[in-house]
Amino acid sequence: WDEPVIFELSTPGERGVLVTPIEPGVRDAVGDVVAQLPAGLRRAAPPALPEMGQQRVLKHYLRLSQENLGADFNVDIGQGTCTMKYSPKINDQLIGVPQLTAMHPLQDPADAQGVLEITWNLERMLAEISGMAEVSLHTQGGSAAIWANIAMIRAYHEANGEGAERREVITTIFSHPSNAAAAKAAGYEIITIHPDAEGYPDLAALKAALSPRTAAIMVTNPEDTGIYNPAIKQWVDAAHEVGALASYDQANANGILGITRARDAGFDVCHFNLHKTFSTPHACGGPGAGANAVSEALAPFLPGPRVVRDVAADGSVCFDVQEAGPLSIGAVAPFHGVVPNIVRAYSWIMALGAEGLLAAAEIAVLNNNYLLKRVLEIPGASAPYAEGRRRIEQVRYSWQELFEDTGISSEEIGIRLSDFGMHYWTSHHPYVVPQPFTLEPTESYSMAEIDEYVGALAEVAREARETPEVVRTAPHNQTVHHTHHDDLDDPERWAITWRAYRRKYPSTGSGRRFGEGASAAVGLAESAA
Amino acid sequence: WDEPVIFELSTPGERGVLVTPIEPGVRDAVGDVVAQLPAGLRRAAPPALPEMGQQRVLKHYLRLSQENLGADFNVDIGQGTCTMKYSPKINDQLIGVPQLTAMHPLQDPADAQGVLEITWNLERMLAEISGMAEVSLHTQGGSAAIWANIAMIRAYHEANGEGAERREVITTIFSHPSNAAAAKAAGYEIITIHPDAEGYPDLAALKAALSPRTAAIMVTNPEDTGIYNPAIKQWVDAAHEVGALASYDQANANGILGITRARDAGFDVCHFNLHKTFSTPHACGGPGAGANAVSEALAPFLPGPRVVRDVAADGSVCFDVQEAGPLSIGAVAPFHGVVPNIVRAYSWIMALGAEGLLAAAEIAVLNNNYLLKRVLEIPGASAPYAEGRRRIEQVRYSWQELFEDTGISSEEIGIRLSDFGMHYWTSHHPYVVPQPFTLEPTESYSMAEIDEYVGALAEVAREARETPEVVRTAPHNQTVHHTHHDDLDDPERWAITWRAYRRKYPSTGSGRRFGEGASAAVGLAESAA
Amino acid sequence: MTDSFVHPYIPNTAPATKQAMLDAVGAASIEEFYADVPAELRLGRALELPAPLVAEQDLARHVRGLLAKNRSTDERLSFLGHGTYHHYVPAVVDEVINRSEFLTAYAGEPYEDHGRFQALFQYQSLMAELLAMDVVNVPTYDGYQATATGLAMAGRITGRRRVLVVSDVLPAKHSKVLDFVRVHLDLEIVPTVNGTADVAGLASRLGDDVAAVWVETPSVTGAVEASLAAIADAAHAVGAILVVGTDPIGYGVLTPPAEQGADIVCGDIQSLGLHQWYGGAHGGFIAVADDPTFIMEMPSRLFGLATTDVPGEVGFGDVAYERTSFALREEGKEWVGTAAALWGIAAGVYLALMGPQGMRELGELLLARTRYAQQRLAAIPGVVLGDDALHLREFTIDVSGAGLTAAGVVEALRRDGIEPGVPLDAHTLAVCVTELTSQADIDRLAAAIGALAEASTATTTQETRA
Amino acid sequence: MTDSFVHPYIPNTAPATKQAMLDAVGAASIEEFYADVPAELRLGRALELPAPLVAEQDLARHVRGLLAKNRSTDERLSFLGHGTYHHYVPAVVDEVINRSEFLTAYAGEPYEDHGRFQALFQYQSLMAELLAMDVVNVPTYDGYQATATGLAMAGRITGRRRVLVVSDVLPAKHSKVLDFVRVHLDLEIVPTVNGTADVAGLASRLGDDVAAVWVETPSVTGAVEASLAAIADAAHAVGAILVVGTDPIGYGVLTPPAEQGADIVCGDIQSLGLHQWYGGAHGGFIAVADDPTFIMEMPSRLFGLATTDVPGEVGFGDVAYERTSFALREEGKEWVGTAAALWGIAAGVYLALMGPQGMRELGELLLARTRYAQQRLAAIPGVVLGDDALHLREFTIDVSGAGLTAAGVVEALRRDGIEPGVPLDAHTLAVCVTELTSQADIDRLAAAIGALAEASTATTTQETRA
Repeated sequence: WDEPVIFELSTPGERGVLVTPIEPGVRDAVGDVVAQLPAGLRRAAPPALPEMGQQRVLKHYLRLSQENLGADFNVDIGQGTCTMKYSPKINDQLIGVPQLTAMHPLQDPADAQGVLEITWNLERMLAEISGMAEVSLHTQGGSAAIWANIAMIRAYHEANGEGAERREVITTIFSHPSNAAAAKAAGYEIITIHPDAEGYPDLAALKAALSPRTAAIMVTNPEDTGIYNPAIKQWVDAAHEVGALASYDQANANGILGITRARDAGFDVCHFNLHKTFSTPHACGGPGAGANAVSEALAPFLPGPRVVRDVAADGSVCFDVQEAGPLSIGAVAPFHGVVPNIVRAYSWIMALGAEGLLAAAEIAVLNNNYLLKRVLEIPGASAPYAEGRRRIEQVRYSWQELFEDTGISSEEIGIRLSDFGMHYWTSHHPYVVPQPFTLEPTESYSMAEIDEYVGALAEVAREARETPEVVRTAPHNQTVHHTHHDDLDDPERWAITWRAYRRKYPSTGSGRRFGEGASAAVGLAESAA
Repeated sequence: WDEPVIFELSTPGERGVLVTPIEPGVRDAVGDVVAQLPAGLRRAAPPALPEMGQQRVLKHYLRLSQENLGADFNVDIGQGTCTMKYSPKINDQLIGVPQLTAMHPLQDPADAQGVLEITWNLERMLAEISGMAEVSLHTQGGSAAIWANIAMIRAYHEANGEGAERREVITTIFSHPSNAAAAKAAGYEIITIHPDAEGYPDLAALKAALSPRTAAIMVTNPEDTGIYNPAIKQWVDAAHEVGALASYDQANANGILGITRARDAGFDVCHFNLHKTFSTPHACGGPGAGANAVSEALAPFLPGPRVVRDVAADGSVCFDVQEAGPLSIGAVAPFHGVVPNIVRAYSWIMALGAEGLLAAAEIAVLNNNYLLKRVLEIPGASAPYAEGRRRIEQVRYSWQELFEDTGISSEEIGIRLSDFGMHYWTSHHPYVVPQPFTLEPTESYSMAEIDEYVGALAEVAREARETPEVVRTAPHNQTVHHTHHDDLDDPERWAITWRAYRRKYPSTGSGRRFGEGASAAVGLAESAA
Repeated sequence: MTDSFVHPYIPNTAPATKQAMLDAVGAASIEEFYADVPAELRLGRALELPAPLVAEQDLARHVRGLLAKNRSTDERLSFLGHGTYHHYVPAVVDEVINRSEFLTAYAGEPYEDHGRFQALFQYQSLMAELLAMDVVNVPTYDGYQATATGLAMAGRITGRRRVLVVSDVLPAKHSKVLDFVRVHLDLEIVPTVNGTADVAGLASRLGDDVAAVWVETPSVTGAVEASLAAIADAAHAVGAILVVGTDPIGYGVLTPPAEQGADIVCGDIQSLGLHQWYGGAHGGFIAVADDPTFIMEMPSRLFGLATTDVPGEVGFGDVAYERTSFALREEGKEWVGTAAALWGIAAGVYLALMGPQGMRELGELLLARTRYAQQRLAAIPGVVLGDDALHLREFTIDVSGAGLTAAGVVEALRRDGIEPGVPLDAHTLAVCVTELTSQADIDRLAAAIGALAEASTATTTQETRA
Repeated sequence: MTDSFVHPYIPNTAPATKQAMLDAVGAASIEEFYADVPAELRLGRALELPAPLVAEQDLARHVRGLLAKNRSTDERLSFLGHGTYHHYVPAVVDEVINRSEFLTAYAGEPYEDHGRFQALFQYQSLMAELLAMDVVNVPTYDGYQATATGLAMAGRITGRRRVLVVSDVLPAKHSKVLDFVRVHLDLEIVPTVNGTADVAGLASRLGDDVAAVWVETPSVTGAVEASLAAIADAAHAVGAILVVGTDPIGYGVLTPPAEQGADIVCGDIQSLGLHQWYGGAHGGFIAVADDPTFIMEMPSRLFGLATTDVPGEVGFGDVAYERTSFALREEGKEWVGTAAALWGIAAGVYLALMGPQGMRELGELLLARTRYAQQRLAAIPGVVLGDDALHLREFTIDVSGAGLTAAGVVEALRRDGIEPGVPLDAHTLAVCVTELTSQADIDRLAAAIGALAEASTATTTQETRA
């Protein structure tokens, strides 16, 4: 499809959906409420939203959807660290009912027993999976959960009178950048530890960095390299020795479910992403859902409100909502968190059980090591660090050798890969691993699919050597062509909304072809996805 | 996508969905029921269904869906006579609830008051729309409704003792072929009337054909040409004069809703397609739904069971199910018809009301006459018959002139049109109109969309003159290429199932490339829709 | 319509557009387009319909309010079958058939509608594996139609009129079949013995004027025909065609009719991934061998594989299109039209998800649950099973020995939220169990009927004493 | 896992595949891959979790059974707002966001994810029209976070610490904002007068150390701030930034804050096409002018238009990516991560369906219904409105004059299936009406509270007499 920007589809007078009329009885009672508005409060000109019939709105967005590559469509193992696993359709079907969509969070808890029970049960299941004492499901994403981690740590130190001294947070370069960023937002100085030569987290460097000024260490494990820190308990112990807390970014715990637990390594707080390890869909970038799990000592600092389970004298069980206590960091989000994803994650765990979670972890790791072997067979690809050792659930690879041979960058290879119906991402900046790409097959893809993906990767690598121009000028089979990034970094040229675009580019000549009559008719000729 | 046939995706041992286990208590009580089966009844080898994980099944069918051009995606005005109108999403949403999907038809009617009330209401609304006395919603498609029409006519004549003499049914060549075919299946001889020189149904020819042997006339009006028979009442009167009944194929009544009614022209029986005029989706070719509307005289012959409305002495209303009466043709289908579509059609009418139905008809006709004007501007296109006159809701056009100029057939143009994200169909055989194509814009498409469609049509016509090879070798932008029909008409070569294909083409060489390893990786390169 | 009427479903009700289009075609008003409709046929008034609910929220509230009056089998414990069955529908099935691309498509060419052709070809192929036959049609309306057509095909192939019906058939199905074929065929009933075919009785009525023998398995009572091979031999001996009406749900464990000699196998696919829909979601299949004699008598579309301009690529298309009424009008075989394609796609997705192992386990589960329910109900004093046949999913009980009527049991149990089954006659109740009927559900039914029987017996005893 | 464990979600649990992969990598068992996990950290036992429901039908029954314990606002008459609102969600919105392509996508490039980039750019653009501002972010988590970030931006831009809070703020939102900004900013409350800002009081506290003035409109009580222009002038006079937290639902008829001088406008999009979801579906927007000073302080992603290699074609991409924590870790602005993109797409579809006319009509309807509800409730003897401000959707009543408590009203009306509102203090009840609250619904509420008041007064009178 060559679908215009929606504003170009407007036709005056068309309607997409009608609003229920004001009842005569209401109108008689209140009069013309718009006319009664004070002049300053009455909008002068209507908002310039498009005017479109219902089917045209639908068609527009359905066509856009077909121009998007969902995880349900490709072998989505290229978004490493993101844990793109199968989000079961039954879970979407189960939540799409008025008993959930039409619930208001301040209804009588007696009318909300189902959703409260599910929330409470999921908290308990995640407590068992993490080994922690208490769990909160309030946050809407992994980074928000990281924020809650550091907010609780901050509150803990303040409650102990150490808030002023403990001003530093230590993390590692292969931990998710939000650990550094959220701690910074909470007012901390950040110390970043780089790995040793083998790619393992450097315990000596940590010990050198720790001090009474340390509020916490905040680390991922396995790190984005897929390397598990075998000295993780020593890390935690070292932090504890200086009075710091240890926070574990378990956004992606997919490789170690049922294998090892945060609390068993001594961590005080950790979080999971329900949209990674626990299968809720990534939704184009949210809503996800975070789960914060904490030790007994940190439990009073959890955000509120909390779901509690009451057992009456007669043994009957009922669930209730309790406001946050005095030590709580308070609200971190409206009400109880991303309820649709809470129910999805609960359903996913219930479909698998203990043996299923273990199977998910083990197969994810098997898939990853199988993929590692296959990728390393491609000339020009490498997996820096920990040579010859197994990885857990993902690997950060490098095209450095291919780049040196051909000048084709990892980013260019990724773009060309999209022409094969696959994709990958490189990694977070900075590119500590040169020309990086990060793959994580999870447990959801079959051996045949992994082979298919590696086949496409090998083909692009071959092209990079034999027909580099094909790679360099990619994409060739997408709805849109190579896009110029310089437009996006220049305040004079960027256009963040259609409104700004029309203002900055008043002539139709510059950079647009929309509205050229039959242009949309080229349709399928450029269709993708 | 280059998606294999599903059997090629099988991996031994994978499971798509699990079956609930037999309870130990049941197993203890009954033993091994499979082992207990008599040898002749115990299946020897399991069916060779594919073995696939759930996500792979899903991905396969989602990809296939993207290779299909739904009415929601294109300007679907090319399937003339099919009334491709917008099927509102709210109606799909309303029906997808257990209160409908999980209802069993033999439940206590007291537990089915909602669905019975909707059914009864829709019958009454269609009675008003047709002017008829009674309506049945049993049939699952338009042709099935035509069958019910002729079955009632047959029963009527038999009840009057005229079954043996009345052995002929008269139709017109521009009435839907199922009228001829169903009457033939009911045992009648078919007489087909061709139009006069102007394309209008030939009343003189009808009168010549009518006789005491005539059981019924079965006609469409407006016909597939979009021409309304102004003498329709004379046709009906002439039929009645010889004791025949008049059956009106109103599968597509879209242009005359609220304008004129079947009973007002004297018809004894008519049918609507809920999936045409009343907006239920076409579902790749069903389920649709038919509505049979009849006069008082034919009401006893309607199929059963019937939904009846009882008013109690206290004024309370309740709906009940009543078995077919003695004159009824009996069951034509299980239970009460295509319930999801009954509720959809009811919702559609309720969203529009009398004024909305009239608007649908009027705009459909406006759109059609606008389209007619625009198409006739394309060199090589014509609209045979009734020159200079307005049409109702569709037109059968001809590329005869273009064909004479270029040798490019209507079928070839239609195939090339698919490369533009549009399509059309030619018409039913025989091609009375040479090089036909049939367009029906309905009320659902905007002026801009109609212009877009005509633009694509004009572009292909231009190609036919300037670059005919491009048209002749189309499609160029589909997931599949020009397909060879001779394979499909030769019993030695045809393969109607994968099972038959494997038997007839045991070597993988002939006509297949599936299973070539990375072939599926070409993916987007050939993606369409 | 009035000029102020603008509706989301009808974009060109926007007044400016409407006027622009009228101007473009040189019409003063829409009225002009209706010049051919005689004045005396014009309605001349508004249709009398309920006031519309043009705001979607009002429509939604109205329809939801009506549907809220229903009490579904999620809220009632249902043992109802009798043609429509309560099987589990995996979520992926609904996801696929609710895809807008499939739901709203109709009749495109094999190019832009490649997905539809492939999905339906796969449906044919998956059913073919389950049925062990090489040819399956794109679905017709339902099992009634499929069987009617199957018998009509037999009549056309043999040129004979007599059809011997050797099983107990669902009455509504019999009604449909009879009305459909009666011009061409005569149905003769050969009464069953102990639930299944009377093979000896059949033999005595067979002759070279018999077009077909019609077996239903499972029958209306759920009885599985055990003598199919013998029936096939007898039919074939006189040149008759064996038409088997069936529900494919059991063929993960049961021998498919084709392997026992059936020539035409037909039935309904509702059990394979379709919800109950108040009986409103049926599709019919007709399966035959890869034999032109049979295939050329099929009215439905048949999608087949074909080569394309690209060597090695597989395309799809209509097999032997010239059979159809689309091509030949009344000279085609019966007719073809919009029927049940989407339900066919659903059944295909269902079979792909279930796989061989799933269909096997399901078949076993149904046999086990059926047997268990038979045992539990037959253990109630005065309640006896209707016959000794092997049953799949459905079976009958006779409650007369407990002093009960079938209607009475239904009426009483409905008060407890149980639909115990379908009365077939005064004392016979047809009970249905599926994978959604748990052991506990069956126990609950048995307890409820047991209590009724006990109460009835007590009353009777008391009356006898009095 | 055991070898017999095969699960539909995990294809390579198929034993033969698992073995083939182990062989390919030369591992004796999966255990090898965990060599780096020290033995003392190994769990060494199965997790203690409930027995799984591996058959989808069993899972579905279980979860549906739990959810059936809920009684939704379809079954209860709800006047609850207070942060989560009950608006009508058109079916097309759900259709679009439930498309598998959108639901399951994540973070592809602007090529293969062109649709996502365009849909979110359009969301930004549609919101921009409604808000009359040139820049809107890809949604952050919710209105709480949006406002917290908006204030933090003001702090970073001005380098000052003081924030003057001149409206009544939802307590939970205040809690979140406070904890988020307290390291960098000090919140000072300027008490409201008669429901809205005390402009004079604000003026007396403004100074050149003020980073921002924070207005909420509508406030927690639903009061629309009438003095926004004056507040803007006062703030700007001292170099402070005006941050307005708002719900965009009313801007079809109400003047958007930007046109009254607001610098940063932020809030929640739940009202625009998202169901209530028990409070679990929120998204936050932050809108600013096209000014790098503001834009470079935004943490969220911003999608913009860009040219491509094809002249005339428009592509999409990240604007000023180097702001973000993805690029700069702790040197980025706050952080960016998975937030609420799909809800943004939903809000975009909603606004496209509503159009200017729909948003206008909706705004008018909400004003009218709010006013009507105020009239009806204030007509009850002893019940008075909380203030005289203009209200949109929410307002408060004081029930003390009728001898009632807010909690008492809630408790009593819940027994009739009515949720009358949210108690803000002992005697104040916040009542919310939307387009889904009909006149009849409001009348029902008024009658119920009226009856309570009457009973209470009667009791009091009686007690007084006694």
